[in-house]
Amino acid sequence: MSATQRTDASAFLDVRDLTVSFPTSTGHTDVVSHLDLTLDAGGALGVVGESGSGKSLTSLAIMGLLPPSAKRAGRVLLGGDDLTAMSEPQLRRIRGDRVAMVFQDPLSSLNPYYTVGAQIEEAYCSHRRGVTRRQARTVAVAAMERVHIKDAARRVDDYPHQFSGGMRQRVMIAMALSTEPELLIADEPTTALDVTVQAQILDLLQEIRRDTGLALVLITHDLAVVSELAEQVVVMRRGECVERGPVEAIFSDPQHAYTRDLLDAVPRIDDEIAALRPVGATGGRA
Amino acid sequence: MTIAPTELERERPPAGAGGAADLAAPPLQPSGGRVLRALRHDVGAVLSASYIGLVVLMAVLAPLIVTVSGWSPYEFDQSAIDPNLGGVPVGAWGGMGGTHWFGVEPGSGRDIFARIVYGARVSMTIALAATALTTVLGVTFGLLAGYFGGRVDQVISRVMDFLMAFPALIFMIAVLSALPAGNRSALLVVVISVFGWPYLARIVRGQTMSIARREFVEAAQASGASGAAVVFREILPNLRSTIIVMVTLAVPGYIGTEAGLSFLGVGVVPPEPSWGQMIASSVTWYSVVPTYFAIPGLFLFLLVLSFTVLGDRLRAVIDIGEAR
Amino acid sequence: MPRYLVGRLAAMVGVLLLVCLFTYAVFFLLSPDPAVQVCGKNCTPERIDQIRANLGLDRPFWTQFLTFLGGLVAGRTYGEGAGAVECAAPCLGYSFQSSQSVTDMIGQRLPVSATIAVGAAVLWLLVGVVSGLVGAVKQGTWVDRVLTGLTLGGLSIPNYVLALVLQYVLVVQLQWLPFPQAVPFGEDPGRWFLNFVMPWIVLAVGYAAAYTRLTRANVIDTLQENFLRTARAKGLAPRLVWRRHALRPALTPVVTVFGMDFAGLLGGALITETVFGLNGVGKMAADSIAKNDQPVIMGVTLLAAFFVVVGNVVVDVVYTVIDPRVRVAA
Amino acid sequence: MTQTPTSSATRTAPGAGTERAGQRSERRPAPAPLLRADHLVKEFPVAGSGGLVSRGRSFRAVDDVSLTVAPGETLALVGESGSGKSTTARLVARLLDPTSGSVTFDGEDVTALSGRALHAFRSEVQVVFQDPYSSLNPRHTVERIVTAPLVYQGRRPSGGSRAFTQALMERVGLDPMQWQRHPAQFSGGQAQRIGIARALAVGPRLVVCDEAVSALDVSVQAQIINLLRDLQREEGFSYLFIAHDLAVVRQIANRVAVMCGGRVVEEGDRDTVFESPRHEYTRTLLAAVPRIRPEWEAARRARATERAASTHPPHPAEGA
Repeated sequence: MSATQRTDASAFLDVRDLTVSFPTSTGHTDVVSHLDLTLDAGGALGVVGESGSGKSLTSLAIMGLLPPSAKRAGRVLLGGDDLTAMSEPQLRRIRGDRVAMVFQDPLSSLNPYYTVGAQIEEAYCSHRRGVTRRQARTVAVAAMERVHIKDAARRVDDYPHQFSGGMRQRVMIAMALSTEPELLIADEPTTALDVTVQAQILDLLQEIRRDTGLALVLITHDLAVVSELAEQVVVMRRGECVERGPVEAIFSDPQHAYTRDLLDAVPRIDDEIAALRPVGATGGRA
Repeated sequence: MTIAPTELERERPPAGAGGAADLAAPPLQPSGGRVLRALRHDVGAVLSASYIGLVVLMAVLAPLIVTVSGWSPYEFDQSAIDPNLGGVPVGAWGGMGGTHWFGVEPGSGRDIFARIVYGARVSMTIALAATALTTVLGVTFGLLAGYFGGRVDQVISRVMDFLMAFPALIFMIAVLSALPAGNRSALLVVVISVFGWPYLARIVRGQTMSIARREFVEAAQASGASGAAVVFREILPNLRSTIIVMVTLAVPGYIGTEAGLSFLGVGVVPPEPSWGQMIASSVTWYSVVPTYFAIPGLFLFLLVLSFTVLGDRLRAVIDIGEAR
Repeated sequence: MPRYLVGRLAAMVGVLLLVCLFTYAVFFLLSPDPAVQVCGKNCTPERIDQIRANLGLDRPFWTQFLTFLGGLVAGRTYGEGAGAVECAAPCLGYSFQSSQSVTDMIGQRLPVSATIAVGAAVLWLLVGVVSGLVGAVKQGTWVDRVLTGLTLGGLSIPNYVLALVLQYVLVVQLQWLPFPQAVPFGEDPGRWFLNFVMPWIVLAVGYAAAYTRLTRANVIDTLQENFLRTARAKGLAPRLVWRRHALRPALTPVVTVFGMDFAGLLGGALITETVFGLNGVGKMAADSIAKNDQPVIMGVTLLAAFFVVVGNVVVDVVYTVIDPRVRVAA
Repeated sequence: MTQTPTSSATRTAPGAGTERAGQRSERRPAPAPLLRADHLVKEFPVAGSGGLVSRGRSFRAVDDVSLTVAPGETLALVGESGSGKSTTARLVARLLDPTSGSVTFDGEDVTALSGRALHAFRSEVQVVFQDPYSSLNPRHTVERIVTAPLVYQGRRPSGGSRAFTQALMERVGLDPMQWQRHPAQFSGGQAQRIGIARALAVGPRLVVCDEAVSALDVSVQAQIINLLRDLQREEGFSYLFIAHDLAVVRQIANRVAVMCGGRVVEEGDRDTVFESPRHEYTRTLLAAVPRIRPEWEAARRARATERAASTHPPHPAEGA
């Protein structure tokens, strides 16, 4: 099934045979094993899985930001460039410029000691040679306006703790967008947020994608979020891809038993299910 | 029916990863056995524990040891010093030899080995007693302040701030110098503890506050547990590691303080020996008889070091993190 | 912010008053009768009573305490008539043994103490922060392990033992350094340095070890922060990641701890000054203990407490400046 | 009185068992409420405000909340963070004292109870918390955790504490042989089962679930929801179910109260609230929930039914 969708050379993001392992007392454990991902330019890929599925480490592995103890194998191609073959300085030019990231907890992901403006400017300046402070500031304000932060020209001098949770996540997105990247990797971007705020952030991401043609990798545990935002879906379990395909196919005709169980377990807002079927219901209870 | 966790549930997210279900199980609480096993493979910890054991043994068996070595700590041996040279010990290395194992005190001819052995007694007794008193005070007030909060916490915290803002060493010296020389050891213990408990209490208070916020405390309250039951049954067991580590790290501080005060002449009163006091009396002789300060200096340094290393290793194993 | 500052200062004055009261009360209860000391050897009970009345020692505790506070603020006169002595504005007491006001005695010796304290502080801050950083960067390597070992040793060695060892090795045996004397800087900077270098080292070693640990632990903790991951994901150069995102958060607590430690240094300098026989405030306190000169001991205690309390406030205020979270909350 | 884990089923009022989807339109005649909260208000002092003399400002977390829970029913309290739903739960469970207002349990005013009477109340109302690890003392064994409520109330577990523990563990789907383990040795879902077992130990008539399934993975969440529903069917107790996840609420509630800014803005029958919400906020909340397209769902269900029909035996029903 996956063979047909696998890697045509034209794919914008092409992750091949990605394996991430950590040393243990008895050798190594693979936290991500032999994972393939492809994403076309401007596309949206949802990576979905429960805790321990290795989905977050996948995003860090793509960016080359794994903790030092982790080992990575496989290849990550971005627009034909092999990220895994690049030196650290070369990678740095890609990070934050062509590929940007948004994380789960916006408060701890922003440095409390600097204004949000300074943190956006910093991202911009490190990828654009010879910009003046004033130019960088203009970019920061524009980026904040872009994500609909009201009164951006004034709030650019506020510190992260002066923003609400949703606004902080907007700041993170503004920071990511300031360099006009080609790809945004969003790792559980709405998990820490209230449901109404989540809806706003998801709308914002949709809007940005529509306007800029940004490609998106959305990593989440929430199947409903994936179904709303992604075009392609990869379902992960314990570091392996169990199923992949277009979002409609996955949600209307899942092939793998795990995907089916997972979908069965999702509580519905519009319907009460007689008994929620837990995943692996055939295998006894937890 | 065999009940096993589903495969999904059994796995754990690796550190840092994890989504909505950011539910990493807490690390298994270290049991006494596990801590001991971990420490047994640590050379530094083993050496430190051995040295501490040796000093303790020395302190406990002091009278016996002195019988074997042949000299009591208060006996003057005029034959071991040279009156013509102002009382410098006869022989090289401060008069070390078969008679006097560590040599003799210049001027008086008292046996240094015997004084070291008895000095261990004084140092350990004072340090351990001060530690015990500090622990009782620190844990009690820390728990009270941390659990009850509000006005109780206000009062206790103010007192702690006050005591910690005080120039403890100078004040201890002043008080001890003014007090009658009567029972100096007991006084030392009290004075050290009065200024020492806030440092433990502060940490116990902080931990109690964070534990009291945990839901299992609410669960106990929702089941009708009284304040005392919550403190002793639910909270105290979770403080055990912290207390053990803090206490281990406090002992060297108190040994140092006692020695320092004795060094300054406000601690243990002669002729009763203490290591700090021995070093103090060696100051006038150190260029002529270096062994006189080197021996008690080394014993003292090693004892403080051993407790520090042991406390450090304990903390690494138990990992309570916040204590500095 | 100004309101916060006013509150903080008011609290500080309150604590200082409490410290005064506490210290005064302890000395009032414990110390031997000053009148007996003033009276000297050939003394009659009548003479003692007379001195008592003259110095106001027969009055109730609170009156005496208030007189003392008044002396602190406005100066006071001890005794009446021909034997009266003046004690100028911040009057910490009067030493009848040395016939000098305690304030003057402290003033004369403060430069030596300050030289030792400042030099040692610079030394331990440099050594502690640098070796803490090195330990954090090289975490787990042999460099880190050696530093950790040295740190434990530094924490454990009593400073009078270290002082004697250094003095024996460097002065007596190798003769590289002179016996420390309080040479003024203006007289001969080279000699000044050689004379003070040993006291600096002795006083700084314990602090340097503690700062190494603190810095190392803070840096390692900060490296785990999510915002560091963000900084790397932005593609910042490692230099920038370190300087802006790791060091500032990691060193902020070091700054505050430094303030407290420096303020409390008078106690620590006492042993160092005594061991090396440097005539600073600490040595004076130690000597006064031997001579049972209570007014001096009390004066030094109060001064030390004053430094600690003021240091606390300064640290709090500085903290509001360097940590934006506190700044806005206050 | 000693308590066996299964004895409270007899208390259930006739006809008070939970109704499931389909029968909901014919509502039973309203029985006397088990729990009534009237005009609850809770204010917290704002930290840092006020000085030595002046009283500080206060923040009103719960603002005039009234609600009732009938025997055997599940009332869900939904809202976003800061809505006051958890504070309300703590007021109802007498973990916090209200600034004003009253709590009536089984006809008795319990707002000011203390001592023995409060103990009696505590054995009627139990709480299941959000974070299973945080809610279990890491230093205690399962046995100690599960029997603690009885110990605190000065009662002895029937049949000895070990047998009692094992019986309870079995009922919540845990391996009874693991009674001596510590919480860290269990997975998140299992730990939450221990929390539920502890709540059952005293035979409560009202269980307050404070975000009890929010921290769990979706598959585990489904299992715990099923367990909670099964236990209610067997025991007939009531739930006050605090949650922010409307989809979860839909699965378990009979009635729903929506909270916002410390107030209940809408309350009603579950299906009414979900299908024809009256209040603007409820509509916003419902519209914000991400959902899988219904046509995809329908297609998937249809295929699942086909598949089930073609393979024998059919998928075993869960929780039966």
